[in-house]
Amino acid sequence: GCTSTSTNDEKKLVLGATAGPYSDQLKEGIVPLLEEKGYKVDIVEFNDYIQPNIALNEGEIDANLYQNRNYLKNFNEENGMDLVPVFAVPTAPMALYSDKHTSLNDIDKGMTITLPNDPTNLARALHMAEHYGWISIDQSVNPLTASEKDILENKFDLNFKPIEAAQTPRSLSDADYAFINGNFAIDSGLQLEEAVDLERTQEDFLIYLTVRKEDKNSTFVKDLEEAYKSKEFLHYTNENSKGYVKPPYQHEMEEGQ
Amino acid sequence: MSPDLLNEFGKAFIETSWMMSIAVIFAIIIGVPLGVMLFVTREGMFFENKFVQQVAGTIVNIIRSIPFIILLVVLIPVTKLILGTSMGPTAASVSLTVAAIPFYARLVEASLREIDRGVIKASESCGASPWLIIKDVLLPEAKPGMIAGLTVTIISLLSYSAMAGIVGGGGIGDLAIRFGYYRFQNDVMIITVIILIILVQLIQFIGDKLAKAASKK
Amino acid sequence: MSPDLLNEFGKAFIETSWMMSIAVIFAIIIGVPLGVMLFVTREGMFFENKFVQQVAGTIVNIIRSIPFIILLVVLIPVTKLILGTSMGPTAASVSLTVAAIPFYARLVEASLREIDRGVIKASESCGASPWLIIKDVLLPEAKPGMIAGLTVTIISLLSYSAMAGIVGGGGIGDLAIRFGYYRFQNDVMIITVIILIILVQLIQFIGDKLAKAASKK
Amino acid sequence: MIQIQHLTKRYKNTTAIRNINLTINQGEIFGIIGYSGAGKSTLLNCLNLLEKPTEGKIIVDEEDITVLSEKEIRKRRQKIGTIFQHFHLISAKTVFDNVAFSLKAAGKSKEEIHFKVPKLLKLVGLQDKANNYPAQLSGGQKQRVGIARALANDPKVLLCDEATSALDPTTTDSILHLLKEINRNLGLTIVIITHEMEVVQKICDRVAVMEAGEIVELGAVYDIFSAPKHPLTKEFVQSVQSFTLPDRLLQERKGTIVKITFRGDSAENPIISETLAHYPIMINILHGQISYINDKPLGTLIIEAIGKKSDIDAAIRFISERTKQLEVLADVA
Amino acid sequence: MIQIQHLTKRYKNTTAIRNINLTINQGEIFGIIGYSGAGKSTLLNCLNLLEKPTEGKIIVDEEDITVLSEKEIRKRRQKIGTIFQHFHLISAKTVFDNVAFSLKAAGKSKEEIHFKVPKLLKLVGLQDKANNYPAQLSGGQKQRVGIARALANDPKVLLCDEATSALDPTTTDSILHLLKEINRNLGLTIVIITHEMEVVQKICDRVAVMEAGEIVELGAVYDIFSAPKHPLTKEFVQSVQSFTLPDRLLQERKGTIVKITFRGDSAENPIISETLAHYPIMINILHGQISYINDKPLGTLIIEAIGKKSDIDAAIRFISERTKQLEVLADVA
Ligand SMILES: Nc1ncnc2c1ncn2[C@@H]1O[C@H](COP(=O)(O)OP(=O)(O)OP(=O)(O)O)[C@@H](O)[C@H]1O
Ligand SMILES: Nc1ncnc2c1ncn2[C@@H]1O[C@H](COP(=O)(O)OP(=O)(O)OP(=O)(O)O)[C@@H](O)[C@H]1O
Ligand SMILES: [Mg+2]
Ligand SMILES: [Mg+2]
Repeated sequence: GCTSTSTNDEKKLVLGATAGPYSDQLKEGIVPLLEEKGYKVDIVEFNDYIQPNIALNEGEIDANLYQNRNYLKNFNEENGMDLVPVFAVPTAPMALYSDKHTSLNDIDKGMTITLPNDPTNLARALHMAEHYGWISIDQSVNPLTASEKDILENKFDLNFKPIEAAQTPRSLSDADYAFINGNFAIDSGLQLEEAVDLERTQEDFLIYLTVRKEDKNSTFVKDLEEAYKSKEFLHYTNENSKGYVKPPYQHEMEEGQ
Repeated sequence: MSPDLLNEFGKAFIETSWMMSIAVIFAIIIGVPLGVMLFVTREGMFFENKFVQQVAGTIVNIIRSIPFIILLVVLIPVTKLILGTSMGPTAASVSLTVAAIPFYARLVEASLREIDRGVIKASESCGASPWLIIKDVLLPEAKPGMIAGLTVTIISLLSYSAMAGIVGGGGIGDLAIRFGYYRFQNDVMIITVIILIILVQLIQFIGDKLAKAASKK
Repeated sequence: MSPDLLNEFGKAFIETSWMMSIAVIFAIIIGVPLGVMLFVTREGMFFENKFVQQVAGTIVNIIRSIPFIILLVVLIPVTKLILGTSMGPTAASVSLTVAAIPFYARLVEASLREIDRGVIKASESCGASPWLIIKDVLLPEAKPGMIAGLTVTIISLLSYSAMAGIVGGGGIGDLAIRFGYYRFQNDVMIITVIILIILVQLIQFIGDKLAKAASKK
Repeated sequence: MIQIQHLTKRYKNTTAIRNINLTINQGEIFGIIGYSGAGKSTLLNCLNLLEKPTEGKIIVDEEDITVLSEKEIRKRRQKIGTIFQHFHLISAKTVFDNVAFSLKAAGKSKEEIHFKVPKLLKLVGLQDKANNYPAQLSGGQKQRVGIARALANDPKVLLCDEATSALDPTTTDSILHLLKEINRNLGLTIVIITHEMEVVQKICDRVAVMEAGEIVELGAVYDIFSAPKHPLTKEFVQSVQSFTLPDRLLQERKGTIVKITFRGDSAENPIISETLAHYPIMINILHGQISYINDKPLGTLIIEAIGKKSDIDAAIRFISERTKQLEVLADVA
Repeated sequence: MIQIQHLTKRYKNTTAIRNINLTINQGEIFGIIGYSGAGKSTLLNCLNLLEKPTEGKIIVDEEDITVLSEKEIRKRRQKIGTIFQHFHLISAKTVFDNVAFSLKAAGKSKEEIHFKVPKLLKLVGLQDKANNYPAQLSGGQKQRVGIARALANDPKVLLCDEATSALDPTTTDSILHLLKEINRNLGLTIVIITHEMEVVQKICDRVAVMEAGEIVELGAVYDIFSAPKHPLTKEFVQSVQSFTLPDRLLQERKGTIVKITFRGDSAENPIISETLAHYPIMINILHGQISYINDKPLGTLIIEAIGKKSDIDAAIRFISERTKQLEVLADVA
């Protein structure tokens, strides 16, 4: 059952996120603001990319924060769900790192590249590689779930090794290049500035707060939105999420200042 | 360690204990009878029944075939049906239970197989009902082995429970994964691993003591 | 099924077999001696040695305490040292091996504990060296139990090997998770699960047959 | 009461029992003897259906028990007590509970169990070991637990597989006495496998001699002991009546050495006296044994008759007319 | 050769052996008898150090073996064969391999093993069971494997715990014969626990009688049998020399019934003849047994003397002067 909408006066919220930056963001940047408004917030951390949506759809949680719009769209189609993205949040970009090389130009035949193995991040990394001109990807496949099997042309005979996303920083010593999610890079002690290259994250790859369709206009969503769009959170973002790709509203706020 | 983190550990510990307790209790309640069934329907035993033996054996094997992570997912509808929720430690304990039962059942069966056939034959010669033989001969004779098997089961479950995070189950293992693995916080990782080691040592120690006390040989 | 998919399965099957073979071989090569050591250093046995018993037991417990996923991470430097790489099926097999050894060692120890003390005493009375007793008495007497234990170990490993994908190990379980689960390709999921079930049935069947053949009771 | 018809039991590479036909009467004590490996235990295990016979029938009270349902078999087994050669005690249960198990098997109440078990343990002299586990017992103590267990349900038939083989003579005697008493008072039928001929002598009514899975001789104990026919039986009987004289005696003998076997009444007549009264010879008893089987005496004496050759010959003739059997072992030196 | 000094073995709730002092000589066959649970097996297990004594020393060849190192113990054990009460065979190995194990333990070569094992199996009559597993053997067959195993390494000392308890009389005889032969030819020292008094009679030189963990009597077998002192010993000896007359005989007696015990040489003198020659009475032998222990006769006869009261009394006096012991069981009716 849904905990928040049933009793308005109690204002309980259950939010789901995958372990890492987005749940930290919530916990440290957003929850204090919500609590000021009288909410009692529970954050459930998931270790996987399917369950948060299922839990949301089932009404086990009120909102989740871990996916981009494209992924959600695809998920809705695959599972016949009607979850809606509400607004984007500061998102860690995908980054290309290397222990052995300093530039994209060092690419050479037969090099080993590690990249995250979950569908979205794998696709993101592959698209970056395509952008570098290293490979070309089958245009007929869903660009969001493109996998190493959809590589049509591999100009340098690169050896792509999809591994668990959090494993990518740990694989640096083994690989020539590694595509690493920004959050894991930061957590593992890498600086985004040290990256060989950073993803120019498209709007579609920004992480969105997602809710059930019927909650789209409910108070708690508005309150969440308010919190995200607050100055305090912008301040938090600048302090704690250096290098993250900011959502449009934060850019606007900074420009407005 | 920050009080916040301490809090996390406390919560994780309770979650783990909760998940494990449920799974272990059911593993005993259902796994023991299942193990006994697997044994007494074997060839030459008093409930010899190829059909039951095969069917039960196959079901047990099927469940054991499925990687735990898949089991967690597959069981979501069941969990939802039973608990009304598919999230949190209680929900995770459903999958843990389902994994634990066949695992323990096989170990129970293995212990039963070690019993001297002559003793079973002698009990049969008294005209004892199968039920009495199970209760008064098979289970007491296999008790040390069954306790050792339970130790193995609990420790394996502890390892499985680390995957409970997939359905937001939490627990100590999940803490290790979330902080140690996904957030690269080695200190948390080390502490959780130490807690786990202490827990496992404790379980093993208690299990060994109990098994020894139960052994009258 | 497309030829492409068939190919995928073929590859995954080979990867799984490869990882499992390595882990199982080492589980036997190292786990059996370790299990024997745990047994013969017990109280009242001919190599009674509290220290070795405690140390070996603790190491075994420590490894068993660590969730497999953490073990995978912790072992990266070791894997790297041994293989020069920490990725791929061979690398995954290092962690599988490390997980399998203490698991199997405990099951070996449990089988050894079931041996009638009188038989061991009688063998000692011949003035046989401990080595001969281990080789000619303990191992043969415990063989059926050890085979049953190996069956349990292999099946558990199969479940663990599904996590090999974390270090790019591939294999059938990983196929199920990455394509079946994350990409909603239910056909892949179902086929992999069926393959796993058949595999487990086969392992159990062979294990049971071998255990029965080994049992001379 | 128990009719065994064409019973055969084959193992993979051995035929343990070959086409055995045998009737055991109600209330008798029936002995089975034979070499180690002859198939005695196997035969006994067929009687309580712990081994399924390969062929043949076992008819008890006009019913073939080899075709009974599991449930009926259980019911019948409660009235059959079995003492096993290898004890087969429940190692995880105390002596008390091992015996209690039998009573539980027959559905006895708690009170009954607590009343009866101590009595049974006292019967076998184990009252102070009630709380010991089998591993803490000596061999004979284990066997006595097995005996108490078998007697627990006042069985109608008692199957004993070497029930006293681990017991000292005194305990053996008291157990045999006990069995005989129950047999007399309650009409208990007892089938007893033993390799101790004294046991057969002491309590059996009839005895079957087995060899390689077959019954080679069968008869009343007295007949078997006094006139064994099959070589195996002779061997066994001799083993308890071995009359090998030390070489020294044979060498130093002064007269003729004669072996006399008495049977039945002849043993009670003063033959030696009469002989001495009739013939002027000296008789020295060198070796011998007289035992009573079912109250009938059976005796063998080896005597040395010293005197004139003609007197000795006449005396031997005189004796041989009055006894069952006479054999001259060594003539006068 | 083996000196046991102040040996005590305690279990949690029982003292199985209490302060035992005993010397077993080189080359002798030493018997131990006693009630079930007396501590016999425990004593034997202390001798090969399978049980650690709680107190006391065991001195073999002037060395206290209770303080030896593991390695030295192993070395010594190769020269001690043990036959266990409960066989303790390796269930996963064939009969052949069970025996071969002993030889391997002593570091014998493959050839030697293949040469020797069949010989040993033949010795115990199990050549055709070489490839059977223990579970496929009868009780006696298992015991014989145990015997073969114990003899494999030509031990200097053989410890037998009820080595023939599961064997039929013929096989028992042949095993005893075998043991005696090895004892004579190779000077093997044998310690034998048994509850079969015939075994003691047949092969033991000396015997110790145990009760509740203590040795209550110790002596040469002949002395123990002919003049038991301790009540327990008397009981045991009587069990093999039980001379209870059937009631019928006692009631129908016509004369005085006398029990005569012969010892040593007196058994060889024609006492009955002489008595009959001197007194005008009739003598009827009712019961009796003469056996030879270590070639010395030991006999008991129960006779009925029929005649005039005065003649009978005189005859009894005459006999009692010439024999060890005489007891009037029932006077003339
Ligand atoms: N499970 C089995 N498989 C094969 N052979 C067997 C099996 N059980 C018994 N036998 C064989 O059957 C024969 C008869 O065995 P059984 O136990 O009946 O002998 P027994 O007369 O009781 O001997 P003992 O006096 O030594 O106890 C033996 O030769 C034995 O080796
Ligand atoms: N492990 C044990 N724990 C406790 N008591 C024991 C243990 N082993 C033996 N006993 C006790 O010690 C005593 C002596 O046992 P032991 O086996 O030496 O007797 P035994 O003379 O060989 O008897 P038997 O003729 O019946 O074989 C018995 O009362 C027995 O109950
Ligand atoms: Mg038998
Ligand atoms: Mg004993």
